[in-house]
Amino acid sequence: MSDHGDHPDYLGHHYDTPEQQFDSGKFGMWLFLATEILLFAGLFCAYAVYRSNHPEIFHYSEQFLDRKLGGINTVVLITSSFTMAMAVRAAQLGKNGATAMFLVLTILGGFGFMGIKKVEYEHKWKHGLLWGNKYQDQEHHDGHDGHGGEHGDEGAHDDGHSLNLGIPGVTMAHAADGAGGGSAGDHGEDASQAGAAAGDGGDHGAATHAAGEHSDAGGHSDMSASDKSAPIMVDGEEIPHTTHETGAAAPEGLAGADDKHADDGAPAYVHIFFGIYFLMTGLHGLHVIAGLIAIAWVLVRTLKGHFSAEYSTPVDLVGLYWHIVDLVWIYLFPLLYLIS
Amino acid sequence: MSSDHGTGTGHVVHPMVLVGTLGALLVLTFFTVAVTWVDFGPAAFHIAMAIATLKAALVVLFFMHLYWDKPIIAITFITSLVLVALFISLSINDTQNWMPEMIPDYAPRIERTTAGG
Amino acid sequence: MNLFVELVARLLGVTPAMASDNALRGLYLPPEASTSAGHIDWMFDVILWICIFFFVLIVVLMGLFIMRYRVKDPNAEGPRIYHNTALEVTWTAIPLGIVVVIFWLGFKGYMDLAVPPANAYEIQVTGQKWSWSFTYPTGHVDNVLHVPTDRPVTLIMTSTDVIHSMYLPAFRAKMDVFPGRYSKLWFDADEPGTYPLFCAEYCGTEHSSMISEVVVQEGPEFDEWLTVASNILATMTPEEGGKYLWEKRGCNQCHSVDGSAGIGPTFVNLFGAQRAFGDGTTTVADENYIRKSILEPQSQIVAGFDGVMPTFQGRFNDEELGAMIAYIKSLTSS
Amino acid sequence: MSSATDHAEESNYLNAKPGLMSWLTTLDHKRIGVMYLISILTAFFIAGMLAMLVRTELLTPGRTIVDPDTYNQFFTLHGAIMVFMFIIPGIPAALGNFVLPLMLGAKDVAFPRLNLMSWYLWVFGGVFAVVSMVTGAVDTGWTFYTPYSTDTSTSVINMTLGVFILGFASIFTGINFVVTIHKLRPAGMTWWRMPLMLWGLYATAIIQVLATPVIGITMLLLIAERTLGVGIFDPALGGDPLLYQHFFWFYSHPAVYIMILPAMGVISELISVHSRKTIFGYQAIALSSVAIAAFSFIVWGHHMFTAMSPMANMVFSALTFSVSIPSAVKTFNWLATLYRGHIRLNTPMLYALSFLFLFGIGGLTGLFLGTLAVDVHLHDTYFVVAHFHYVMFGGTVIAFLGGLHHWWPKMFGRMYNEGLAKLACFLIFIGFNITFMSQFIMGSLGMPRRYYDYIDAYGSYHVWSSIGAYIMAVGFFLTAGYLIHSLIAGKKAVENPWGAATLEWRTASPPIEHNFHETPDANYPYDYSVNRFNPDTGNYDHIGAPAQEDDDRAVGFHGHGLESTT
Repeated sequence: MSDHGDHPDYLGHHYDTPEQQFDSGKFGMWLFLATEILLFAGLFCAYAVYRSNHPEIFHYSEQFLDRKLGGINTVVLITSSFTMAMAVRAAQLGKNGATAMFLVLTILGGFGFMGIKKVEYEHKWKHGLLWGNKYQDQEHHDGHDGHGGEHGDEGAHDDGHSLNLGIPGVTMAHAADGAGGGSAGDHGEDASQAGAAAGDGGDHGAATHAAGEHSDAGGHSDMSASDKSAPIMVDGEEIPHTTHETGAAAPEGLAGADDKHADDGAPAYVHIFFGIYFLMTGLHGLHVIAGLIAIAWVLVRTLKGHFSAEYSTPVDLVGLYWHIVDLVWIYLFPLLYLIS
Repeated sequence: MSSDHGTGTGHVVHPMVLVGTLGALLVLTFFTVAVTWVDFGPAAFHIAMAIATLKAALVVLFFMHLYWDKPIIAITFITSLVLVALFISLSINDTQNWMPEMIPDYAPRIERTTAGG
Repeated sequence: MNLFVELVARLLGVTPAMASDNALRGLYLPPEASTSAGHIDWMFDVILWICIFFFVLIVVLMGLFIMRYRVKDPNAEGPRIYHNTALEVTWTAIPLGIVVVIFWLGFKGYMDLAVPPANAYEIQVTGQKWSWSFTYPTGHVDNVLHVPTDRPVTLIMTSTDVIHSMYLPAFRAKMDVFPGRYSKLWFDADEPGTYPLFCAEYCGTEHSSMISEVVVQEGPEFDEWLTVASNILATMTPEEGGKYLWEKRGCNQCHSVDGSAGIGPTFVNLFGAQRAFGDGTTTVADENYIRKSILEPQSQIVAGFDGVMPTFQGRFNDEELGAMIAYIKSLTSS
Repeated sequence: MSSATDHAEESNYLNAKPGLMSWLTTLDHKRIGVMYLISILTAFFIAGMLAMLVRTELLTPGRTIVDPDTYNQFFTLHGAIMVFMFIIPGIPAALGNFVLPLMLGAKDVAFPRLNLMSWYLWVFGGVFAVVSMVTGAVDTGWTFYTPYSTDTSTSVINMTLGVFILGFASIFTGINFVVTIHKLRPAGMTWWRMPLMLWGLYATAIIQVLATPVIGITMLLLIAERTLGVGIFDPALGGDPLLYQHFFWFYSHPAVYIMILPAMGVISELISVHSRKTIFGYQAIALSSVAIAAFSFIVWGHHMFTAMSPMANMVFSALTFSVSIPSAVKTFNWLATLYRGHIRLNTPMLYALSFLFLFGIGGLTGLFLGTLAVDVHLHDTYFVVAHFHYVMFGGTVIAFLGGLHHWWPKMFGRMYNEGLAKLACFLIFIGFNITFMSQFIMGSLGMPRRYYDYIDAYGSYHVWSSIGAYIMAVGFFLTAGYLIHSLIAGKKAVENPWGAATLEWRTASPPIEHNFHETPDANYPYDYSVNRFNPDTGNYDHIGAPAQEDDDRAVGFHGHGLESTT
């Protein structure tokens, strides 16, 4: 990355003191970590927007994620972060033996994390809990059924098409649940200033689903789930099901909404949750792998004796990278696994 | 300059500080999971985020020894968090207030005519 | 050679269509044909004059300094004026003040555009790849927008494929049209005439031909037009009705009636012909084949064409389908 | 002070190590700067030719030379190549890489290998972009808006992957510059004694580091959308196409400030040096650069006024006006610098003055587009096209040419033909104004953007615009001509032809490989009493820095600047 110990004397030709070189290396690494944080910010923003638009999807899909495995993964990553910090400390003191030992422990922690992730992915792959068109509806409710109750479905709706494996090229008519729709979708009031189209007040009124805004600096703004309409499919006739004070009847030219309930209580577009789930944990997994490669490279250099009490910058910088990867998982775990 | 022995390897953190941080992180992880057993209603999300932020702060301050580093590094980290907050809050602000007087629940029929790229 | 002549004619602003085209009566703004156009033009001019003032100030000062302070001695160094707080505060405060005023004007004007009046006359608009279709309250579907002058009009717009944007320069109105959402655009036309209507958001190959016209008519004249147009089919033979629909519903975008190749198969000699499909099956093109192709075009795609035809489900009633079938039948030279 | 000109035969960074391999594996910031210069000028040439094809097609309504699909590919590639391959790396990577360490009196940037890696990433990303030109070029516009970009069958994936890789090249340059400016400043050069070019590059680097990752994730999501069908931006799968626009513009508006800030840095240098007068309002200009960098992150919504909710439009319109103030302040400061100066109308100064003229128009027309009610009419019309060309071309490219002509003697040790250079500048200035002033009028008359065919009413404006484009092309070919000629047969350049007081002029032209024989001590960058014109050599010989307290007085507030070099 940015180390210059390329010639025997570890000091780069354009640096005056080792101090200056170390500070530059560290500052450069922190700037790179800022870009990593902003890279994941994109995914957190996608999570936040979709959770505020379709909160019922997140509540429904959360039951398919195994909290135990998520919890173990968090513990594993935190401990490997600890061993990495110990490795950095040992490297600073020049104790290469201890550094190597802690680096190996960190790598084991990393592999442990990826192993558990493989188990989780396999479980989802087998059950068809995937993204986009590969998502298969879950006929049965396995595990705790805590979320089913919320979706008492009143209002007439026909058996919309289930989101089956669309054959490419054939129009995939996707049932969609208008954020209002027949189900007691949770859509709070829309307090926007341009005249509130008061949705028919889902069961928990101004449910505030503050999105995954994980910065302590930016306060958590209260984002009520808006009942903005979501893309809708209907197969022909419109079913004026819920009366809205302001909503005019559906313009006949444009098909009205219907509320698809393929089976008991599953909201539409559940695949979006798994799309975001796989994007976030997938990108995080890639970063864990990149971290493991970097740690292995630093382990090799430690064993070759490149580092001493005077010079151990690469171990420090790889350590910083590993901690940021752990930091991102600290936020991923509650956001994906613990949506209550 | 942070107090180190000037050979350019940064501040050596006392091992007990690291062990203490590890312990705190594990306890907080337990809390994060514990929070979901009790029904706090809508506040649960805020609590989970607060605990996560606390854990993140512990990792950054002690494991990444930001506590002993130069202020410019802390400024970089905080700026990136502020930008993340700006990005999320302004995007959410738009998607939340989209055309409120629109006809709720009704949206046109969507069919993908072409098979995608 | 005539290209050169044409270019020179265009250069001097004298183009054949120019004389009759009233799209551009203003010097630098389209004609004002809606109540809000006047206000927006006024704001445009306010900002324009502010900009001209500052621009002339900068250019004149620059010119003066260049003329006045030319180099004479290569070693001479200008006086050490580092900063002048009073001057710097003024030229920060004044632009700030002006900018706040401009923002407020813009925001007030925008809010009137954003929120449509409750009693507006609603017309549905569907934008699809490269044609607009307007559905009037009577159910009549047309590809030209007719609007009355005596009442505000609200367009409830949606798209069936990609993002388009309804742009009416004469009304100073523009609103993006999204797949999967409704968006609203309202105006109160007050100047009868015919004005261009554009798609302003890039939407693919024929983005530049996804244009139409907005015809502003007096109230009664509009109502009379609508009643005639709504049951136009009654006054026509089915074949003429089919031809009328072929133009109005955008079929002409892709299906030719003179045998020439297009994005979709030509209608000439279609009826009764053997149709071979992409998946190898074949069928004879009879009445219900045509009906099925209009309502569910994706179910059978003729070999050699890709399935880009949108469905017209719910946009053709039975009488119109009959007219289409009759018209296509008439194109087969038995 | 031994002037470097008498070691005439001394080796410089150009001929120090012969052979192509020495260039391809160099860690010397000057060579990487020259390699970047050559590569971005190639990209500029390709994208320029595409612009000429676009303008030729628009000469007459309907088909002039190509069919609609090809035209759409022309303007898309013109936009994408210009933005991602020329104008974003442009001044920072080509001029900045060369000049920054020299201005700091340093031997190299903080991370030389990262610098070389940045160039290789630029080339690798460029290969992807060029390959996408061949394998069914992209026709989505440089913004790749979904759902069209997920539907079209053109090679969007190649281009977006190219942009993703070019993003990393930009991030690495940004990291390099931030750390170098923080950590490698010479003794005595506090933050308030740094040349304003470095302030411009510093503010640009901050944006490059903090904004580029978001275009990275946007491109990844778009590629995931097309390959895996994730459905985030696809309305048929419940996605939200508007979210893509938020993602894209969150990067792309700061990106337009990545383009203009280095140009402002160059103009601050040119105006002060070529009127031989200390810059007016040094702190105001420096802080304006950083203020623009900060505000640039909160205004992206003004690209989507017709697509957002009224609430968001109000917020973004208000914030957008906050960005116009620092730019106005800078323009007034440059103007005040000219006052009672000793103005030399050589080529760099001509470009600087035309920057003031063109950037003035570009900036002021931004007011129309920031105002909500007026933007509804002007959005996505040629008014917007003219506005951003006035700011990007009239601003950044003109400043780039000014900077190129200013540092050309230092980079290559040759002078160029002054007469031809002035003629080329005049041609480019006239051609540019004809091209885009007509587009302003056409835009306010309602001519929409990206139209292959247009109604006859706009005919004459298009012809004027195309003629202007041809004049500009002549100007550019002339520039390329005399610059290449100067490399071969140009007059040998002296060490400091312009009499500038910044450190890069205190080493040989072209500089020796490790920049300085001994690290020079930093003085106030606009204190021209440090050099004297030597009539027989035509050089401004350095005669030593003034006493310390004069130096402090020069900074204008008795020396309590940010002394510590944190």
